[in-house]
Amino acid sequence: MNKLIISGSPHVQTDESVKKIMYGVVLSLVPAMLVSFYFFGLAAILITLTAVVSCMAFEFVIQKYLIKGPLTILDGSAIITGILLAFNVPSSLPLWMVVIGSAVAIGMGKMTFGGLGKNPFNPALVGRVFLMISFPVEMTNWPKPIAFSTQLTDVVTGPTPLAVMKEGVSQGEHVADILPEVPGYVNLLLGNMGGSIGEISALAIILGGLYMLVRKIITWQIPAAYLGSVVVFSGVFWLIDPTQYVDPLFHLITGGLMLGAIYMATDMVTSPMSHRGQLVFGIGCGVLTMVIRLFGAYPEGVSFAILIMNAFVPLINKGFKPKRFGEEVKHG
Amino acid sequence: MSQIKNFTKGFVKENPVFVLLLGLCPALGVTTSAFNGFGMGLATTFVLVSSNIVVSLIKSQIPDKVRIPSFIVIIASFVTIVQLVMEAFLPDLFKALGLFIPLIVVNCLVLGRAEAFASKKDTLSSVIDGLGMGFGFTFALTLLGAVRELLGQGAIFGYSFIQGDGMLVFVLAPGAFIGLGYLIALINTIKKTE
Amino acid sequence: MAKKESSFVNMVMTLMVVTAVASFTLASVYNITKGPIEMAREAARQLAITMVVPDFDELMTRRYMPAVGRDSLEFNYAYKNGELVGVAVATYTDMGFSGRIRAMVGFYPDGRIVDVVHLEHQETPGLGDKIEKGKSDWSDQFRGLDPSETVIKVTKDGGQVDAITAATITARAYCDGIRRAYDTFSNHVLNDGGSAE
Amino acid sequence: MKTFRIGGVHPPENKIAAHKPIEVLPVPATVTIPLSQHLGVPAVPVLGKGDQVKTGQLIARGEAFISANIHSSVSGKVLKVDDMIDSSGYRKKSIVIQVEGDEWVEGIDRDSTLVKECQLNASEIVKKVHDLGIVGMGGATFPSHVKLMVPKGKKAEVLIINGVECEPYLTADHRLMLEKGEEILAGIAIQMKALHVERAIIGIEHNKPDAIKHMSELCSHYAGITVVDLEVKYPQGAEKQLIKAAINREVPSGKLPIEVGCVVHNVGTSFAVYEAVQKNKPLIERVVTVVGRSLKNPSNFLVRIGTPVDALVEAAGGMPDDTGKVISGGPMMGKALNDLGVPVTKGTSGILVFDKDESFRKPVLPCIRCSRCLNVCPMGLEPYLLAVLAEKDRIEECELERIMDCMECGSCLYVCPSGRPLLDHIRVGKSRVGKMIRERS
Amino acid sequence: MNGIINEITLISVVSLGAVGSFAAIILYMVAQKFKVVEDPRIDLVAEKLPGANCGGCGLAGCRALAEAIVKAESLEGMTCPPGGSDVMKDIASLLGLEAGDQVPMVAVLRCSGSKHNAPPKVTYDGAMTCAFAHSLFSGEAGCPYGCLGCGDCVVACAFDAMYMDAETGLPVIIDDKCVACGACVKACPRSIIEMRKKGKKDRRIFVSCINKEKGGVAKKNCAVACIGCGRCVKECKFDAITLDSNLAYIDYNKCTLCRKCVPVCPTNAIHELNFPPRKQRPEVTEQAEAK
Repeated sequence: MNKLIISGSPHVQTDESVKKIMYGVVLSLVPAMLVSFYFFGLAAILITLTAVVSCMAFEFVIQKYLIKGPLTILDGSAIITGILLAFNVPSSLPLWMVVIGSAVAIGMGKMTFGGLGKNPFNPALVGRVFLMISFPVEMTNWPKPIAFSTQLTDVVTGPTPLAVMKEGVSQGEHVADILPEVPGYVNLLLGNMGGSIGEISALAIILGGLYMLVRKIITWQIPAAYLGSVVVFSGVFWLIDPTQYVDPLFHLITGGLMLGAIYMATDMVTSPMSHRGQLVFGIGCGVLTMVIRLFGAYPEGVSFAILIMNAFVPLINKGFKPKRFGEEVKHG
Repeated sequence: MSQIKNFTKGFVKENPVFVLLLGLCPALGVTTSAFNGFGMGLATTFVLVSSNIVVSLIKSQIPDKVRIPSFIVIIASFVTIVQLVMEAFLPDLFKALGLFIPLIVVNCLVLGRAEAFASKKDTLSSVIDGLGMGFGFTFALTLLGAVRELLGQGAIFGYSFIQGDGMLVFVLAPGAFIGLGYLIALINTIKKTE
Repeated sequence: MAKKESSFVNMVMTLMVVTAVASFTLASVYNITKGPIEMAREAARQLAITMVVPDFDELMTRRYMPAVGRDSLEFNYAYKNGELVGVAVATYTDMGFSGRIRAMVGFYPDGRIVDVVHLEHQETPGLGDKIEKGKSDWSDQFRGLDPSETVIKVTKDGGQVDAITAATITARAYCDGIRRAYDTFSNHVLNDGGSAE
Repeated sequence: MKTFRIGGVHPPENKIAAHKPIEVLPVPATVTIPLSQHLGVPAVPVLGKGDQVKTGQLIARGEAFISANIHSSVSGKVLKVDDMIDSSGYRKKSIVIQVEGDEWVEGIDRDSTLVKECQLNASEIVKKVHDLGIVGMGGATFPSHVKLMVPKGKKAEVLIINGVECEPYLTADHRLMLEKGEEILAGIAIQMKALHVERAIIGIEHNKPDAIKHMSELCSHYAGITVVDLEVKYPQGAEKQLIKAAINREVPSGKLPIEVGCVVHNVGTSFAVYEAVQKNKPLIERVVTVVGRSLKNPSNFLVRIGTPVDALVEAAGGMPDDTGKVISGGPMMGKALNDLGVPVTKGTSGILVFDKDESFRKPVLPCIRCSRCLNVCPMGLEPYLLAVLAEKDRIEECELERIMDCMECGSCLYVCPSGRPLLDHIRVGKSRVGKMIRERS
Repeated sequence: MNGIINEITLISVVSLGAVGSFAAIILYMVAQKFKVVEDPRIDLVAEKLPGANCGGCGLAGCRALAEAIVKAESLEGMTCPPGGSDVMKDIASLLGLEAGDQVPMVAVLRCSGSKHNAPPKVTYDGAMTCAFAHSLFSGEAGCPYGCLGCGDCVVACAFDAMYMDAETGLPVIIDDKCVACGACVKACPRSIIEMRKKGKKDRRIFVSCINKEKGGVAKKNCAVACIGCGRCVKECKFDAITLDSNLAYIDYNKCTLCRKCVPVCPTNAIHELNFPPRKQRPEVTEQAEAK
């Protein structure tokens, strides 16, 4: 007779797996990827491919020769890191810098801490910020989007809408005078603006986010708290002085906010566990982003905000526990 | 422990920066280039050896309770001497390291060795310990400086290898932490395989 | 090791002796190095001055307060055969990325810039340190500029000076320092008839 | 539709045997009756090897307060009173009886006519429940008489009857409600009398519409008994969750349901109480669902306590060739058996036969901190954290994180995409914390 | 004015000397006020201890043991298993106390239920921790006393003195590294590991089984189980072997390592370690079985 199998209860498990979750995220990134290919053409495809391949290669090499542990490069997490890293760089970035970014993202951001599930910081953002600090010139050189572009080099570059706005306001110009210099809101929503490869189209990212919400890969708490706090924060300043501060909608659909709120901040490994904690985390990200955007040296603050909040995650996990069943209700 | 061992321990086995994790403030602060690290290392070595000598000479005369203040005064004096002499005769080096020279006073490596070694051992051992530790410190700072200079500016000891800029992050403070972290990991690996 | 017991007398005595000996040594070293240090400082200043003014045989130093700023500027009038050939102004700015930047700006008597050389800064190596002559030829663009015609500001701020890539703040600060020197220079030299007397 | 608020999962229901009427399984050749088939102190045997027994005769007495009497489920000769393998493979004291005929003890009413009226007073009811060895039939096997005695200073307000059967596969309670609804209601009325409560609520999950309809119709003849239609969600059958779902009261941590004026009984228990009080019949048989994907004839059997499991599997069509796991109880909280010779006990609600491919757990991967375990935990705990703390033997922190609130429903392990054995570690932690608490007092 | 000694020297000597004296006075006052009386000997004793904080002494760590020793002013009942009697003698001479003789001990695995001897009947598919497996079931082989093979003891060992043998599924103790701290004994939910006297030349004889079931039952699950037949008890001339609930136990204090009991065991449950090979062993075993 067969040997019986013994294990503790429960004896059934969901068919959900790490792999399925990861590939679900990859699938949800497709719309944004297509938009980026449309506007940045071959360069975007090349950078995305380079990032994905080199992320997987570094993960393989480190797991095989340094950690000497089991190989998990096919679980999809390295692919996500690769895509998100590519999404966070301008399409004119030299490919060797993309490779360095991948090495840092996987090597420094993930494997140093022991691999999947143990990294405190979002690996793609670690790679991005490393590149940002290391190659500030190349990382702030934004090619203008051209439909069906096939050009690889010598494309026209220009500042991002956020940079235009920040520069203008710091010169004392009025917001109303600066707005005509940037693409209209419909274009901003569709992605027809300068910026990193994957962050340009808010619409495509929202589409992917909705897919992830339906598949229950992410919960609504972090994106909602993040975007909500950005709206409130920028809204307050906009109401106080509309000549110096642009309206919340502009902040929502420009820069990497959508990408950050929906893909970066919601990274399971580096976000808090409880719903309450996720709300706090989202609000923290939103406030920090706006503080950097309005008062900091950089026009964009999403990466830094999320990384800073990543560092607070253990604290948030300690301080914001889920609501316990039968929790003693304190009577005033 | 033989004196040779006493001398060599500072390089890898008990390297003050990589293993004992002492004197990290200058290790992180001044090592933007290999030369800076080297200069700072030598300055520290001088202070270390001198204070070790003096401390080991007068150790039996110092009451326990004023031990630390006395050591600090001795160390601070040597640091000031280094500073004055350097400014007078090596103005270029002083320009590069000036800000960090006074920090040698609070470099826990110097006080640490005075307290843990020189106040217990004879003068010869203390000198050798100071030299060993100092050279180990110099080695560590030079190595870290070289790594940061190489990655950050594409140069070593000022000799440029590549055109243009390197990875700027290694010139900045985060690069110091990253570089130090991975060097410590490397040293640990080496120590493990030995 | 037998530790010496701490009593009131030996504690006070020890610490007093140690501090006294230390301070004596220090004072002696100070006295020995005082001369060389001053010579080294003077040599550095001289070197900077010679770099930013034409050939001279006589130097006269005076200090003026700038219109904006808390500290006075050092004006070095350079004479050749009794005739003023240039003024080297040791200026400063606090707008730098990290700490004060000091620089020596040389002017022809008519107000054109001879050259600019940095004295002291703590800007980011690899970025802001391009203001140094040895690191980059960026500061060469100031040569021969007449601040009364050219706006000494980076292009981003509406001026005519090219900024340093990725170190706009440093470039902006350097321009600020040069403007401070020129403003004071025009007040005290150009308007007062171009003489130190 | 009502349900509890925090957490919960929706495992595939697989109620394969829902339409199979309850069949009476023939009496086996020998039965093994363990002396510890209830929560609490094992019963003490009152006879020895070679003694003759009749069906329904008391063979072991539960002497402690939390213990239960055990009666013979067959008539015949006691072969031995010895240590026999139990469902975990450890040896526990049991009575083995060789079956000879089926002669019942006098006084047991085996007629199936319904007796509604109950003449006994509360304490007489409790005594009867005690004497006839009734325990909770939902799986926890808590002695029922203890629950029917409200502690001093507390007052029961509502009797909640658990007809939820939230475990997948299991259909025993479902069939019982359909076929013995009248008797269950009579049993509920008796329990209400014993508890002095005016109100009883039968909670049934929405996936049993026929049972809800049937019970609702029957309820109309009883004052104070209502049926509540509950959303399908596991673990709704857990006491605290059921109370929350049915009447929206939360039992505080570490407290019993009586704290919020509730007593919870299973429908099976109600039926057993009816039979005990009205028919004088001790708890000697129960309904067991035998089910499995490859099983030829999944069924609901009425089984004598002590029947070996393989007899049930045989009756359900025999053991399929690719069997990987046999589980006593439901798939979420049941116990994997390592020997099929073990007997059915008072708490055996089902026997599941799993194929090999559904038997193995997923390979264990690193935790990706997806927080699914935390979201499904019905007690609002953090299973990932508890598992780590328990694994690292940080027992004090386990206690602070309220590990003792865990009821081992298995939702966390069910939902974990990395297949981490969270509950395994938490169980170790719980037992260590429990030991620490006991040593403290 | 420009000499090496001038008024600058004077001013600095006087002012710094005054500061020094002032500091010394304050230090003295503070020292008087906040005098902490900690026995300096605690530090000295703690320095002698190995510093592994293994807990083998039964206290929280090495420093706790040092405090306990100094406080008790006696070494009675205080042992440091990793350090052995050398360390305790060191401490004794330091404090001028008498050190009891500490017999070197070593951890011994008292189960031979390898995959070969006790073939698994079921497959365990849960968390790899003995603590849980023990609470779940009797073990893959069915022996409720035998090793579960999940390696809790290996995890507990702070000295790398244990590893799991993949072939047998049993842990292996490396005698040279074992310091007898007892962590594995505590970690094993079935108390299979025992601390035994290391023995002369590391030679040990012990019953490698703790199964208390009846002989037949035990034998059904494991070929090398002690069946409690009592032959070894009869064989032993030194009363070192006792039989209790179907299980023989060899008292290491009475055992003279004559190893006469080993061949008479019909199930080979008695193990001898580090003895020179025995020439006639196979025949003796056969005879024993033939009886």
